Amino acid sequence: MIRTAIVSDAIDVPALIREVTSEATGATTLFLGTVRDVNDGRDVTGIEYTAYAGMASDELQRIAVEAQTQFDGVRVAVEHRIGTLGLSDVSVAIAVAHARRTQAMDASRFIIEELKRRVPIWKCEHYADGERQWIDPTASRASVVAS
Amino acid sequence: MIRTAIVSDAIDVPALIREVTSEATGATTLFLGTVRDVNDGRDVTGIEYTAYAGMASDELQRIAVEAQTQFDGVRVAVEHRIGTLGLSDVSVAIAVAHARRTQAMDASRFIIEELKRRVPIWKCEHYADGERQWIDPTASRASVVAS
Amino acid sequence: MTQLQVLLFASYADAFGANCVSVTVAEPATTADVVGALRALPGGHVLPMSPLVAVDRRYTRGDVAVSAGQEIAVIPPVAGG
Amino acid sequence: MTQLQVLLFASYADAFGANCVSVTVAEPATTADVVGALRALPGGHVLPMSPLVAVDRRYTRGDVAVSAGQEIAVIPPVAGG
Repeated sequence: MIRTAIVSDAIDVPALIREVTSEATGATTLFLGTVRDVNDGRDVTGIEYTAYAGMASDELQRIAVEAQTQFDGVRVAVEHRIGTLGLSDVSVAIAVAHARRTQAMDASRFIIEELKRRVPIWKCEHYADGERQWIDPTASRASVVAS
Repeated sequence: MIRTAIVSDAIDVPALIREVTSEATGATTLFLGTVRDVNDGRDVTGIEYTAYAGMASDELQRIAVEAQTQFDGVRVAVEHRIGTLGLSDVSVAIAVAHARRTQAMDASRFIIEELKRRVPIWKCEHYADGERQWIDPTASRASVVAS
Repeated sequence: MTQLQVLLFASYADAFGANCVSVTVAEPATTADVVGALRALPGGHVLPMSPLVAVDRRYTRGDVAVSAGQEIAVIPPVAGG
Repeated sequence: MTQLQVLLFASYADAFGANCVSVTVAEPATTADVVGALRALPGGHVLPMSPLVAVDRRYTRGDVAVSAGQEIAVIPPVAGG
């Protein structure tokens, strides 16, 4: 089973775990991305996530399908949240279950790495000093936009 | 932070996730071991987990401490359940959080692999045909005990 | 000549001051033509040498043909997760 | 000669019919002496060549000294998780 979604409300993490776990699975893994209070030494107050909604949904689904091809029998539920998130809020949840733990763990890692590489979602960090900036993981330092 | 325990009641998985996640962490991983309905082609009805309680607690704690040494800043909560478990029941839950995802994922894998290698816990599978057997991961086939 | 709509996001949308801009390109047009036309607009200096371009919600590689019926987007470095 | 208590678990406990057995060994005793004495008891045939032995809740390596004040356990292949 595969289910992926871009959502704007809080992610129901226990529901995702239940969704992938079955009597035929022996290992369930969960990966959560959460909003950190400090990034690159700056105090973060929140993160605004924005997406190219239609393509982000498609790309996320393609990644889950690739995971299922690579890790046969894997069960996957992924949600990525967009909108304004506060500290410790869950931005992404990846639940994976498989009969065997190695496949579950490897599939989970594959999904988060591909998601970060390919899914058209962006984050704008808001700082305690009032500035905000779009994060560019490919740059050493993102450009600062006065808020 | 580290907390490890051998428990006899159901594991409160969301509580473990909350326990390790903080405003300073950006990635939380969870590993769950659950009871599968089939093992080695035989229909399983449940698993009885038994432990050398005192040593299992000590060894689990030692593994978590080693994880913290290897993955600086990691936050760990681990519970292993003993007693008789039914299908899909959670036998072990490993929650790990870290500022960075790679450390959280690597620490989680380290803990489950070491746990399976070292913690003195045993499982006796109960089968639909009434037999039961102690599982020996080092043997090609465990010895069968008539029930 | 034809007019194409291009979707913009995040830092690119900020730089161009819009989530969607029109560019005028010669037919038959390619993604490189679209990027070139964007670069000439105010804000176009933020585009890297070879920005990611998606057509119909899939990444393209190299220079590919585009036409008015397609959904064209120029994609800043992604930062999901 | 001294009497030592040895903790047994899982398949070993089943084979010996007890969670704890007494063995009589010459002093000073070692873990190999304990395993040798266990092997002579009914059920002792289930022990592998070099079973894992824990003393005071830590795994031992090779042959180490043991005395009556210590907690001695012979550990079947573990299967947690």
